[in-house]
Amino acid sequence: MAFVEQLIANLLYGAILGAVYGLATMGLSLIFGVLRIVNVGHGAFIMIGAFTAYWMFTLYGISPVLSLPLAMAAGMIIGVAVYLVVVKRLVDAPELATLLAMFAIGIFIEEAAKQIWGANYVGYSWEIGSISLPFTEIPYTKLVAFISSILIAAAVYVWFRKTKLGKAVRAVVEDREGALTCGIDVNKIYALSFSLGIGLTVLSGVLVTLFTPVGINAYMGGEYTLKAFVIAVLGGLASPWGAFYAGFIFGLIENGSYTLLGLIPGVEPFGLTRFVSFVVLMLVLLLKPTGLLGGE
Amino acid sequence: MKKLLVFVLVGMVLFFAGCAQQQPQQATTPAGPKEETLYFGAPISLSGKFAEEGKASLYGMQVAAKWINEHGGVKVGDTTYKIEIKYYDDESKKENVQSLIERLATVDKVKFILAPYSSGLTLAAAPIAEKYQVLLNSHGGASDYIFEQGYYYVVQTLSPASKYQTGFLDMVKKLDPNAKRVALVYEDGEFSRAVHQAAKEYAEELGFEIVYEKTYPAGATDLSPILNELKATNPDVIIGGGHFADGQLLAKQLAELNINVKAISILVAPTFPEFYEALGNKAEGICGPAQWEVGARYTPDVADELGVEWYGPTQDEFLAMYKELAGEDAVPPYQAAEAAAAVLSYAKAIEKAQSLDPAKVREAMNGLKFMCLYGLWQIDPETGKQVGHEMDIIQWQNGEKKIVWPEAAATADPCYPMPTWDEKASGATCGS
Amino acid sequence: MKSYSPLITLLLAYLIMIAIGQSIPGMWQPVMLVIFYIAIGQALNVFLGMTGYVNFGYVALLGVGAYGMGVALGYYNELGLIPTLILGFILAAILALLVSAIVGGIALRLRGAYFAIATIGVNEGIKYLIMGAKIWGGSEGIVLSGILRKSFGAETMRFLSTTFADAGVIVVAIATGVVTAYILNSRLGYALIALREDEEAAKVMGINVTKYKQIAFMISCVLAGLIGATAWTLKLTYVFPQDVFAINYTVEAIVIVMLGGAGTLLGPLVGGLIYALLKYYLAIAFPGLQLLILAPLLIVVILLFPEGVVGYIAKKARGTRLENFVR
Amino acid sequence: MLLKLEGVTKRFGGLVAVNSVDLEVEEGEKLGVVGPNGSGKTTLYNLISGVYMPDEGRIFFEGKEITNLPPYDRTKLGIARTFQIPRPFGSATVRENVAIGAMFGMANAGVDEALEMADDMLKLVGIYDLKDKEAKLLTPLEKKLMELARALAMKPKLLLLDELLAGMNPANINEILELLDRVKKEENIAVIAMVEHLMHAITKFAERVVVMHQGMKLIEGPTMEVLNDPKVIEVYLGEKLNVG
Repeated sequence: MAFVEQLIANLLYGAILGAVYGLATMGLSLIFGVLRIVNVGHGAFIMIGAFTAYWMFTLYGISPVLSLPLAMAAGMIIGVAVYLVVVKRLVDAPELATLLAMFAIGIFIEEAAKQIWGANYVGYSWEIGSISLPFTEIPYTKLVAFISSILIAAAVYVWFRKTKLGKAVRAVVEDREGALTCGIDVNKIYALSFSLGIGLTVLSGVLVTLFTPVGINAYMGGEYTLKAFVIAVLGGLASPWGAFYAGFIFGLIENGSYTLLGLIPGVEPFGLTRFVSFVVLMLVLLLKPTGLLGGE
Repeated sequence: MKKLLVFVLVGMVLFFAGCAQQQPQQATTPAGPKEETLYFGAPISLSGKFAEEGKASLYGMQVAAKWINEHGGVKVGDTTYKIEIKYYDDESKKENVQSLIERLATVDKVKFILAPYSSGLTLAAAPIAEKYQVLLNSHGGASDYIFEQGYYYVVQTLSPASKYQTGFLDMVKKLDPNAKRVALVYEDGEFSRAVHQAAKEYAEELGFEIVYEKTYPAGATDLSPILNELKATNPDVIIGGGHFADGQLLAKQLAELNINVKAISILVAPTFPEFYEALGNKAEGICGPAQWEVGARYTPDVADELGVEWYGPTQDEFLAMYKELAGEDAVPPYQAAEAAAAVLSYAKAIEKAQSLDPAKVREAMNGLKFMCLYGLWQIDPETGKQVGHEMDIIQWQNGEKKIVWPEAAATADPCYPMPTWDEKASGATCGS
Repeated sequence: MKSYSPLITLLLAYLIMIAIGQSIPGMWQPVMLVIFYIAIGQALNVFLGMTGYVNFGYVALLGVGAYGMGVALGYYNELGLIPTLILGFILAAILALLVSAIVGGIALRLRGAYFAIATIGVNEGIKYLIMGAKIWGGSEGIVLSGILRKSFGAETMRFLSTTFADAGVIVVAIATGVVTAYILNSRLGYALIALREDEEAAKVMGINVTKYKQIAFMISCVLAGLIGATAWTLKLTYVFPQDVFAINYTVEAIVIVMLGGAGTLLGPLVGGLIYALLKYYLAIAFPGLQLLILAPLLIVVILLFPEGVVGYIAKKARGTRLENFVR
Repeated sequence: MLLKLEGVTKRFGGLVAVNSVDLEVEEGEKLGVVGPNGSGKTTLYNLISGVYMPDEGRIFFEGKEITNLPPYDRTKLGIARTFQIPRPFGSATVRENVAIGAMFGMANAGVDEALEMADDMLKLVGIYDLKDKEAKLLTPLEKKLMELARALAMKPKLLLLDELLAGMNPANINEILELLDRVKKEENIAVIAMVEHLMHAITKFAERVVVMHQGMKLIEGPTMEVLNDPKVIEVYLGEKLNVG
């Protein structure tokens, strides 16, 4: 039955895409959780990751998988730099001031990227074959993106649970005041979390290109910023884990609802999937204001 | 410390304001008998979503202006005018376009404006151009409806949206009368919708059967839901696309999902070299409509044969001059050629009118017909819509963009049916 | 002692701008650009500035306002010119009211950043509803100049899209300022200040915070709807969904409010002037580089004046004679 | 009967912060609530003012049930409070802070009227000179006085003072006590004052005292009697009570 087959195909793709979305949101949630900063420039950092993968592949033939640690490192360095130059001075400023600063940083990165790399839409072809299923084909690159997302999320999880630093960061997320009184060097944790958050975000840019290896451009991040925000709220905003799971759910909703919406005559089902995501967001907020997977 | 920062800040602001004031204020006061400078104004998208197209069109304009100046300028009476392009960045935003058009019309006293890129921005510019009664020549606003609003001062140099995909359908019909099943997959935006609505009507006229039609939202990063569905309808040809990113994605995912058809035509994206760079030989055989393409056979000789006047640089001259501006490896996309043609059409019309009065020049445009490297230029006197120019269909063959339609302009035979994705995966190209 | 004297400063500023626009050639559209930016800042300020809540879905309200006017002019123009325009303003206001009532009802239960990020979906949601369900022309939008020309004649159409639209934007902008001044001097304003500073304490002081937040939210949204109706639909003569639901306007409005000083009457005026003029002249002097230059400038301003320029000046002016005119 | 609590209980997770407390306050009464840190006093205040809703039990004000009424509606009925750690509306001026109390409290005044009332109240508590200062710039003591003015401006029937006197020197304390006395006589406000220590002040102020211990009401009765009760002394770990 075509309908069911298509639904399954869409859900499979949705799950893969969802994992990438999830990872692309973890950095946002981490930064918010620790520093209470809304990174409106989020997409610009994803774009840096995407270009990293592109240049490494085109110039040196380096597989995007190997670009992952590189992007993470580059992201963390950028993160520390942004923290020291701007964010550090604004930690105690009103929430809006930091929001505005992140916006300006995002614009700056985008415009600088445009000057350096041009306004072209570029892409790369990493051909490693695909799996043929009866109802669809799944390229291995997308599976690599899927598995890497899960592994990286798991690695971050382990880091948080098992290492001393990770525990300290978690303590700050869960109870800021408490962590302060426990003698944790909050400034250090802030710097670390910010750079880790940016690192994860840049890294997720590489994964994004594994899923969508074309359309890489200085302004490509905006789309991901919007999605990451919605996913972050679904996941409870301050929780990187919640964000990862919510990404999954978001991917499933976005792709899965297409098949159902296709049954309505006279509409554009693909466009409406975006509306459905919004309705789901509103419903979740109505029923559980702390997010689908939020604590409290 | 704080004071110093404030000081620096104020200083910067003043500096920028000062820079802004240093812009040449006078432009055209035709009095002397000798040489004067004539400014054509242009709001150009150098940042924002149309930055890529904007840059190419700016180079195109500058090349055309340079050629005109090197070839005697524009003569009105006994005055010779050198053309210069006065441009500002509109950031691809409608409010900026309106301000900049006014600035061009009043501060810079520009009478001839090259419209901004895209239909939306051209539409935003139109009321202001009309208010100041300056000409607005559209080289990037394709949508037909712009010219159905009754603006007198707005004319079009590029072919309208309704003509984009029709040539491809003609070609398929000629090559393979048995290919009947057409699938449409395109971006849900006003431009691509206009293109594909016209294409759909035209396809039905030609006797094609529309087996699938769906749109996807701008910015989509995964088209698999649509393409899984499309695959089941088993089409012969696919037409679709919208802009750059989604066009690349469409081709990429057609390949990934192993959807084989005899021919594909995608809007906008395939005309850029990055398309092939991004997709590799998966791009082989993919077609796309182009307003113009390197290798287009518009030459002074062709003009002679048709009995129309030739004006402007030949293609070789154009390519050489474009390289000087844009860099050694730069190959002009069609946005450059259509912008150049718009500049040439102004120059031609001004000479014909022997006046710098926009109303008289607009009058002169009605009867104007000439050929340049971009092709024929002729407008419908009533609406200002371009009727002379014809679209080309390009196809990627063996790593090169070839013109395959119309036959008269073709630089290669169409590669039809295109190789399957599996064939391409094992290295097949068109013409190998 | 109510104080409306800062309003004098505001009106004076508008007068000067209009005078500059009318007397210096080429300055009218830039002045309109500045006024547009001031207006979107001013309307956002009613909510963001006074409650401290960031409405990321702000542009959606400008968008539905634009649609309200667009639908009236595009589909109901046989009513005659004046009734159609009136209908347009009413539709713009009602649509904005409706959206803000629903969104506010759901999202205003959330605090601070949670609210901000929750509202970011609003804009996308409405855009894709219109496009996906093909409402009001779907992605093809509503193109008005031809319709207006046919219904009301070329002269009227030109008048509508230039003089009338500009006057409309100015009137809405000034009205937004007056509303702000009124709110600042009313019980509503005091309630908003209290809840911005400390929501829990405000509740105990007898302030029904949810109610007042919702009121401020709806006022801000309706004003935004009217700006959309005039500055976009009337002035540009078209409504495209991708155009009117462009998120950058939300961010620009936030930038303007923050630059000038949140919660102050004159903040959006100063913020709008700085932002729009900087951008305009940078675009002229350094085409293509203006955003690259603007971004670090913004960061410097934020670092210097985290409370905004007017916030900073108002603080310095406290106790001096200037005090009454800066707020 | 102005205020009546019946078996009011509030839990946080596994912790019972207030355990089945009954309490009655007469109109115009001056009641002291005493108890060591963590004894549930502040939670009790939060339950009365509506910051928390009780898990069990009922609360009545002037005979009307207010158990589940939100705090702002309770304020309108005539309940006002100060906070242990003052919570001024930081960026507003002192005068505006107090005016907000007058506007939204039981007084329900218009803006002009509220600003006038604010001036009166500021004069009453003696910080009129500070009226144009941003509230966040005040000293802790000034903030407390401002909070008192803000609460009084609400024209309440019941005033809850949370550690108002803590950190003040004896001269200040006497001034405040006199002030409260005067206000009480003029306006017939019932005042519940909560203290952790400062038993000296409570003897001067309260006619009746309730002692809280581990979320429960340990004892209640006339001030001197209660404070000399062995149980109370035990609660304070043998701490010598500074009584009279």
